Amino acid sequence: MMPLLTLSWAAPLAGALLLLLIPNRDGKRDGMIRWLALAISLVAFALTLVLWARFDQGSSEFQFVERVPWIPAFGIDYYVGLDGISLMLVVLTGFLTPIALLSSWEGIEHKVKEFSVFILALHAAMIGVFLSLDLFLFYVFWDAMLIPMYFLIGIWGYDQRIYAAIKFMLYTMAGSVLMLIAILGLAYLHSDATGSYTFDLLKLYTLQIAPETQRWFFLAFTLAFAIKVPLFPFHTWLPDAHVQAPTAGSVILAGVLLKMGTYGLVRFAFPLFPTAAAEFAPWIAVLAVIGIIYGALVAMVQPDMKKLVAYSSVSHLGFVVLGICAMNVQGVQGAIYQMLAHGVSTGGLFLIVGMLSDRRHTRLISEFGGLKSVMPRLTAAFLIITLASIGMPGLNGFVGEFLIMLGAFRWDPRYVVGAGLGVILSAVYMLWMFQRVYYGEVTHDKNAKLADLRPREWAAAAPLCAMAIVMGVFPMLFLKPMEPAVRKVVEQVGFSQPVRVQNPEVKKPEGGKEVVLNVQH
Amino acid sequence: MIPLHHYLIVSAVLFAIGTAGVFLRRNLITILLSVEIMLNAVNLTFVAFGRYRGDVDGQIITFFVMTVAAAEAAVGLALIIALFRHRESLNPDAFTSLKW
Amino acid sequence: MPEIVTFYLLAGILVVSSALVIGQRNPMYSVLFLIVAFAALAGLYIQLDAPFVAVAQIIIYAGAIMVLFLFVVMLLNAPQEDAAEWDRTHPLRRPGMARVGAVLAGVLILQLAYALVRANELQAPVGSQTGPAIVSNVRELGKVLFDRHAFAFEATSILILVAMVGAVVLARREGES
Amino acid sequence: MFNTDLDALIPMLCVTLTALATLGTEAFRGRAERLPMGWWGLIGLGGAALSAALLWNRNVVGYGVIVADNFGLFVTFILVVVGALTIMFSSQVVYRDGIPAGEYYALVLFSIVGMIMMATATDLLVIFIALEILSLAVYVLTGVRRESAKGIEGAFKYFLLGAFSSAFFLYGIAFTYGVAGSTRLEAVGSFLSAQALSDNPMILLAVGLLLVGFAFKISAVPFHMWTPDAYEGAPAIVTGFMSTGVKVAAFAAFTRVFLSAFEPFSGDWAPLVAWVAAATMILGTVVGVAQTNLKRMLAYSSIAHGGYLLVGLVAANSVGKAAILFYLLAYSVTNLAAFGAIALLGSRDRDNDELRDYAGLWNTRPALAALMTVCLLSLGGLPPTAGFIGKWYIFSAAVSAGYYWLAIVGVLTSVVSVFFYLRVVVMMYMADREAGLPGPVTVPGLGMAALTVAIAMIFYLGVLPTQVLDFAAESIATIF
Amino acid sequence: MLALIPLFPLIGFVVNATLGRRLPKSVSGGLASLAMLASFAVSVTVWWQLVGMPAEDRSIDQVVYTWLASDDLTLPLAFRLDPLSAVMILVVTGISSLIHIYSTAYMHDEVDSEFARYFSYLNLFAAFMLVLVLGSSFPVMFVGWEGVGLCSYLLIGFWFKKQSASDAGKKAFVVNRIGDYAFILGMLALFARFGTLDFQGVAQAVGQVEPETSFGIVSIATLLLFIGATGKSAQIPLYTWLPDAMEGPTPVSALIHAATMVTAGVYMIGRNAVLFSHAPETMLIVAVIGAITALMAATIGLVQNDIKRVLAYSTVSQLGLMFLAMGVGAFGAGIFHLYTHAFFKACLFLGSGAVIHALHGEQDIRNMGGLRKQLPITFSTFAIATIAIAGVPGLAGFFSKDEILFETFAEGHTILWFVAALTSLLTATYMSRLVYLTFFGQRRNGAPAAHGHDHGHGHGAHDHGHLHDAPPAMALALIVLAIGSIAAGYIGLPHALGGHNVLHAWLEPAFGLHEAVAEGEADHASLELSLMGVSTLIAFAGIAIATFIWLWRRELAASLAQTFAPLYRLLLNKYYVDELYDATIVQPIKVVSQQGLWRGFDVRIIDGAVNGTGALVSGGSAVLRRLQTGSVRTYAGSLFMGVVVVLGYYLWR
Repeated sequence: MMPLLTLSWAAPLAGALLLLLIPNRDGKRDGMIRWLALAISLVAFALTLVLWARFDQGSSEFQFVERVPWIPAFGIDYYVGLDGISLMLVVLTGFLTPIALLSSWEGIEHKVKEFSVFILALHAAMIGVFLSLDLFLFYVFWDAMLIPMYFLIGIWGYDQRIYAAIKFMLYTMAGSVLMLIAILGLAYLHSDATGSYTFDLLKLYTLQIAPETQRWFFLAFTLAFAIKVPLFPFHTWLPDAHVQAPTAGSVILAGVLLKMGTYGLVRFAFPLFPTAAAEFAPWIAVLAVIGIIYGALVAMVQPDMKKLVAYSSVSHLGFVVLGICAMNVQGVQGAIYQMLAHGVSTGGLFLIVGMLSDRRHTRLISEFGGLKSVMPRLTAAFLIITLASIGMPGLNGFVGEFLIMLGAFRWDPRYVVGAGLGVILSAVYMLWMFQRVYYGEVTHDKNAKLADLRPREWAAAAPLCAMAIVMGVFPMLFLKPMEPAVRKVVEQVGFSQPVRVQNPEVKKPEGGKEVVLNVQH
Repeated sequence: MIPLHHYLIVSAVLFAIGTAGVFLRRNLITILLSVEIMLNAVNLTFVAFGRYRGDVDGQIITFFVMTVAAAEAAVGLALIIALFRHRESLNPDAFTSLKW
Repeated sequence: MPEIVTFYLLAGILVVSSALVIGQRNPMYSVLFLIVAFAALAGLYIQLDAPFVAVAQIIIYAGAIMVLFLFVVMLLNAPQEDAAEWDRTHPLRRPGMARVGAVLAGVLILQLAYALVRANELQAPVGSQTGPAIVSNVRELGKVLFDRHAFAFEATSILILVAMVGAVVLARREGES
Repeated sequence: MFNTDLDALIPMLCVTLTALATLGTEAFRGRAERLPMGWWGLIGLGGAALSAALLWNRNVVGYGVIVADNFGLFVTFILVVVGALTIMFSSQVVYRDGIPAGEYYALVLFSIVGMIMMATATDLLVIFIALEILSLAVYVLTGVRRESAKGIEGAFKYFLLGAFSSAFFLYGIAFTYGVAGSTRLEAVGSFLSAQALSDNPMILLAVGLLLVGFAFKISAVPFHMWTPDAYEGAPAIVTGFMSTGVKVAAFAAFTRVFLSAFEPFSGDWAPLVAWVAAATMILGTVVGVAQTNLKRMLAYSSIAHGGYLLVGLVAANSVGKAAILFYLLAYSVTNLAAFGAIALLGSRDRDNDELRDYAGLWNTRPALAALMTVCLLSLGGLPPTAGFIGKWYIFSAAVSAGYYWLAIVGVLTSVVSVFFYLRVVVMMYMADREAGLPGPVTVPGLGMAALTVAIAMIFYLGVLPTQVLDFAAESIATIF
Repeated sequence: MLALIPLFPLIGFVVNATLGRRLPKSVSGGLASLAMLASFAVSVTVWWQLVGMPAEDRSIDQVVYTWLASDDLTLPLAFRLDPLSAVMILVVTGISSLIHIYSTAYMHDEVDSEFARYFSYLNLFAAFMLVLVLGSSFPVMFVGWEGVGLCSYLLIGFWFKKQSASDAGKKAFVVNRIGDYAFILGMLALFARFGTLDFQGVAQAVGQVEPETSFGIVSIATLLLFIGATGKSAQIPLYTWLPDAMEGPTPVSALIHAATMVTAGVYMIGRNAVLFSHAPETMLIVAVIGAITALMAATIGLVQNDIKRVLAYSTVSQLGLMFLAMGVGAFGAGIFHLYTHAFFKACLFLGSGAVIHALHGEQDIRNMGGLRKQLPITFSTFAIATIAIAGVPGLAGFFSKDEILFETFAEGHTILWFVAALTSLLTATYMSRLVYLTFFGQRRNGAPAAHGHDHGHGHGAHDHGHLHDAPPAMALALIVLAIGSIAAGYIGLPHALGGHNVLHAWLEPAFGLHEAVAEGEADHASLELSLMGVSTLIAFAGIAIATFIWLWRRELAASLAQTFAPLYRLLLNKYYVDELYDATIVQPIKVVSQQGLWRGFDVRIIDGAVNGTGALVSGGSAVLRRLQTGSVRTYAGSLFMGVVVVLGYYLWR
């Protein structure tokens, strides 16, 4: 058996090191490096597809498990495995990296080698985060990922890049270091209970933790993830990072990095501390709902396209968190689906905004207008992605949102009443931007001669559009592999099982003044 | 017989005088002398303790301390000479180019 | 009784001349007062049945080290403290800070005295446990020095070597390398 | 070997002999002759490492005061690494800056002797003498560039405060001796374990004063004030040497004294040390934020690192001790590499150690910038570097001892510290070089080699720390 | 088989969307029309199949694949043909086909790529509309529901360079989204309550329980669904988008904003007749909203000057009537009116399109007049449709509208009946006014500048002499629809007039209600007849009023407007509802978001806290570094202070 999981993160890393060895001081080999990096990323993507192909969709167990002792004194292992949840995110990562590389073909003009190296290193770290079953290993990848992202923003970003890069790095670190303490605390509790340290996630799942301790540890974990998500009110690094990052950075940031936060909630925070999770879930859900509405409202009034999309991410990720808080199969499945969908659609939005910004060197909405008549193909692609992003049924956004709302509704309908407003508002801000950028007459002379999608840009945008449609029309492709794993997580946390309505006839007719929709109460 | 803590208190006073000297004087050499006073105060403590304990370790340590004091004095005075060469002054406040 | 008188006399000289050391603006006088203090200290050593230490104190300390100091004082020919007012704008560099140091020294005395007075077993007179014979025996001293403290003794040689090399490196004139 | 007493001293002897050989060579060299005197040191250090390896697990005792236990030997290894890297970095710098080579190397080696002595001594008196040996050597090294006013100023500040603090330390020894009747740690320990601390205020004085002495050497707040000035004034490579070597030796002795002899009272002294650790971490990182001189910034950073090490000491358990050892190694390699890089970038008339001197370094010297970046990330505690594992180990010690709050202070300050490490990275990678600054210097090959070796070690310790961690854990089994 | 119905237009969409810009107009337009015709053909076939089945199990189901499944939720992409959806697909495919054909002529002035884009949207719309109609469960319906909304958005904003068009498109979408929000909540509530979202499943489940007597979960769910319907079908309070939607090409208005999409809400209620009838409270709300909307829109329609806007308000008004019917439980009547309305309103819109086409984009009726002779086909078909909508006996509108009025009255909602009757009067009046102002009298040019330029290329020249009547493709559609406007009503010929109300019988099983409406009808035959008389009177009265004012005494209109100036302004400005929404919802949200949330809260407070932490640290740094004075005596002081503190701590712990 090939160590497929190790390969899937080590291959891009090895590729990055390979690129590093190519001498390219004068930039003469830029072209070759671009192609080579793309090839490496495609290989990495292919590896993730191999994983998918070999994945046993009926099983909720971790598969392709590899386990090598790493620091035995502390029970730290190199322990990786894949279940349906991580599989999907790994594939998403694999899918977006080549697109990110394609998106920077023209936008990145200097230090191409280093850029490609950082992208590939980032890729490796992201994959690692999703594969880790050892908390220590997880944390290593989690933190290691910051470094390439920091450089990507700081070196190849826009005017305020340094501020944004540092803010990104410090803010995320500040959150995650507390998680490190909690991880250490967990290991210590385990050694207290059993006499040996371990960072093995599956063993720690079974650890009985006192509610008070759970509370603190849960908060530490959740803070780290909430910042990454980002959950309102921990979101302010996001607009800066997104706006200042180069296109590829934004695509990956929005497409994958944010998902790590929500993935962390599903994989770590909730199952490790079920009691605390049950206690805090309503509050987190409140933040999520506030985030949905707040993100949408603030997105609406942004003058900068990238910022708009960034705030829209706050809104969309709010849905994801809400679904996770609901902690029933539909909610969590929806949440994970929404992660994938958001990765594709927001990745796409950043991609296309990046194309505009490459052409015009501005991202202000007011600088554009009437682009539809100049660049119809780009407009069409953008429209598809826009619609996907606002949750048009038949495109990817709807499935996740619907399942999330369904799951949350069965948990507590009040959240959905708030969250649903996001459905309205997303249409408002996206379409308003779409109108201002693409509709109307061409108002700026500079816009009159912009080139439409070039073939290479097609190659980047088309897969995203196609994916948006495929995910909307055939969601079972993605839902099915993750269901057993999701069910397992939900059972593990198990604080919010909706009552199944099997026999409606046993229900008595509604009487009295009850307006409570919540059937399980 | 004089109780031990008489000696110890004398040495404590001596030690404190030494520390105060470091603050009160604005002359590097006097400050160095203050440090010597402190070391001597410690010596007195050692000898007193040694006498109280009835072993010679206290006295022997005193010799080592003297050696150390001599070595420190040598290096310290060399440094003072070097400093003086740079800025014709022995005031410690004159040497504040490294700060913040 | 006479030993008590002697003790207080020596201690008085010691403390007062030490205080005068730091009470002088002219380093030359400071050095001289220190020599006086060391002499008084040597007297206390004798009273503590440590004649060898007392001798070493006079010879090494008052003799060698203090001479070195005097030498430097004269070499640098800076009899007065530097009167120039260096930058004192910073609050922590105001002259008053010296007083804070003095206060702290007072606090230190109080702390030490408090601790020493509270340490009851020390109320016992010095030498109550063993007679002076062992303590003042130079032979015994030598034995212990070269037995128990042999390594420290050897290590001291390195210390002196370092000090020597260091002093040479630092005090050598410019452009001599 | 021929004499078990001497066996324990062999590592020290090796270094001492080569130090003497260096001095001898210096004495007999021609005026303009340039001799590769660094090799003497490398030979001596190699010998020390070899003999230390042979002594591993043997626990030989020399003259009752020097013990070649695994703890001491591990520290010896660290010191050998520190010394070797220092000499490798120095080889070009010494000539470039016109430093008297023979004396310089001899002093470096003597101070290493002092350090090893301090780490392996089990007698407070020997610890004091060792402390003085290494201190005097380092004072002189700080001011080794006599023509530099800052160097001499830094050296003098260091010296004066050092002498001041060693008086306190000595006073502490005096009280220990007075109470326990011996300066041998073993005797002190066995005496103290029969006591209750609060009974005897003299022990309290002893603990407090010894603490002050050690705290000064590891530049813990509020005994840290000399550090930035001395570190800034000294030549970069000396700063690297003393910020690591001195700290290693002082921590080894600190650990030995406080976690063996005074361990029975750790419940009494630890809370204060915890506060000191917190203050050290906070002040070191916070003040580091505002610095514009790289050496000074790293000086504050090394203050903060002292704070992290103190956390391990506070934890006062086996994890903590091992963590200190590992952290010392990780920190030494990293910090020395960083200062080495700074040293390599200097020139005779300019230190090139202001932040703006690093602007655009990526474009002119990409490899150096990359290696420097790794050092900084390791100092900041980011995976996959040695610094991360070190911090992780330290904080797990704190957590396992129940000092959650200290661990939290630690991690948060390390986030702040990342800010100023990143400022350097920002300069190197994201800023353009100011007009009017001198162009980049040529970097000697041996220096780059040393840097590469250090970086390799940083990654080794960061990715595959198992072996070293195991050694560290093994080393603390016997601490006397 | 069923899947083919939406599939054909979908294929048309794909082809036109991808290759359209390279195809000549004839090919792309032809392809689109052909796709629709094929879809129509299939519809007829399956309908015939359905007819062949026994009345009680007339339904064809097709599961295409499992679209979505999670836990106990399973959502197959399933289509169901039953009598109700059969009627709808026939209407949709039929009228769609006509409008496609009409459009090939109407849009002929567009460049190739735009032409193809238009048809691709139109095809896509048809596909989604058919999904909406055929979907066997709420979510599948919702796919179509949102899809048609999207196409509506795209088509309203088809002339995207025009600000008003893109605004209108956006408004339509957003307002619809508000409805969709409620619709989703409604679905969720149903699923939470019944564990299924299949129409039949819900009906069966809800059939097990007694109708709610108070406002329980079923009422809430249905009310939410109804709010969804108000969005799609332009009812109070979400109707404001429909008049603006007239910015789109006229065939689009005819198809989407008159005949098909806007009736989706009515259809949805009909689809869930059982469910809704278990929520009497909701039903009452539906009826009241419908009635109020009907009246309100009719009053506005009375004074509007844009030919399409008049029709738009008329549509709103007619939809209100349909909801009234649904609300009083007359599902059959509502669907019947939906069906007849599709014909005459499509005909009216296409007629107006022909007028606009002929006048090169002129839409203001004050600039029209006397077109009767120049555009004979247009005029005659338009007039027929007008008579039909006015409720003149014998034409389609009469039967369906009368049934609604009758059922309302029969159910005892006298006030609602009165409102509906008044609406009918007004309908007859404003429709006649439209005809008179457009086609009678003299051509007027002096009125204010043209309201909007429907055609991107409009010459703007008002050449009196040679206006071209509808070209063949347009004429064909007009004539067919006019015939429909006359004949369509006869399938619902009431029993009172000796008919069998075939439609009613046909639809009966689809609603799944077992109340014997037919039995009641026999008893009320006389009542029905008398009400019919009243309706007839109302229709003629309305026409008469209009004839009096706008044909014979035209100056009266102006003087009336003068006399009732406030009322007139109120109506002309559509009760200021848009302004009200803007002032109370849109602007506050914008301002609060911009100034409050973003610049105030986000930048100042949240980001301020983050940056503030940074500033705090660097500020602390700047302060603390000052402690490092450079003077060695300060340093010694610090050290000494430390000593004193340490000793003090240990001595006096």
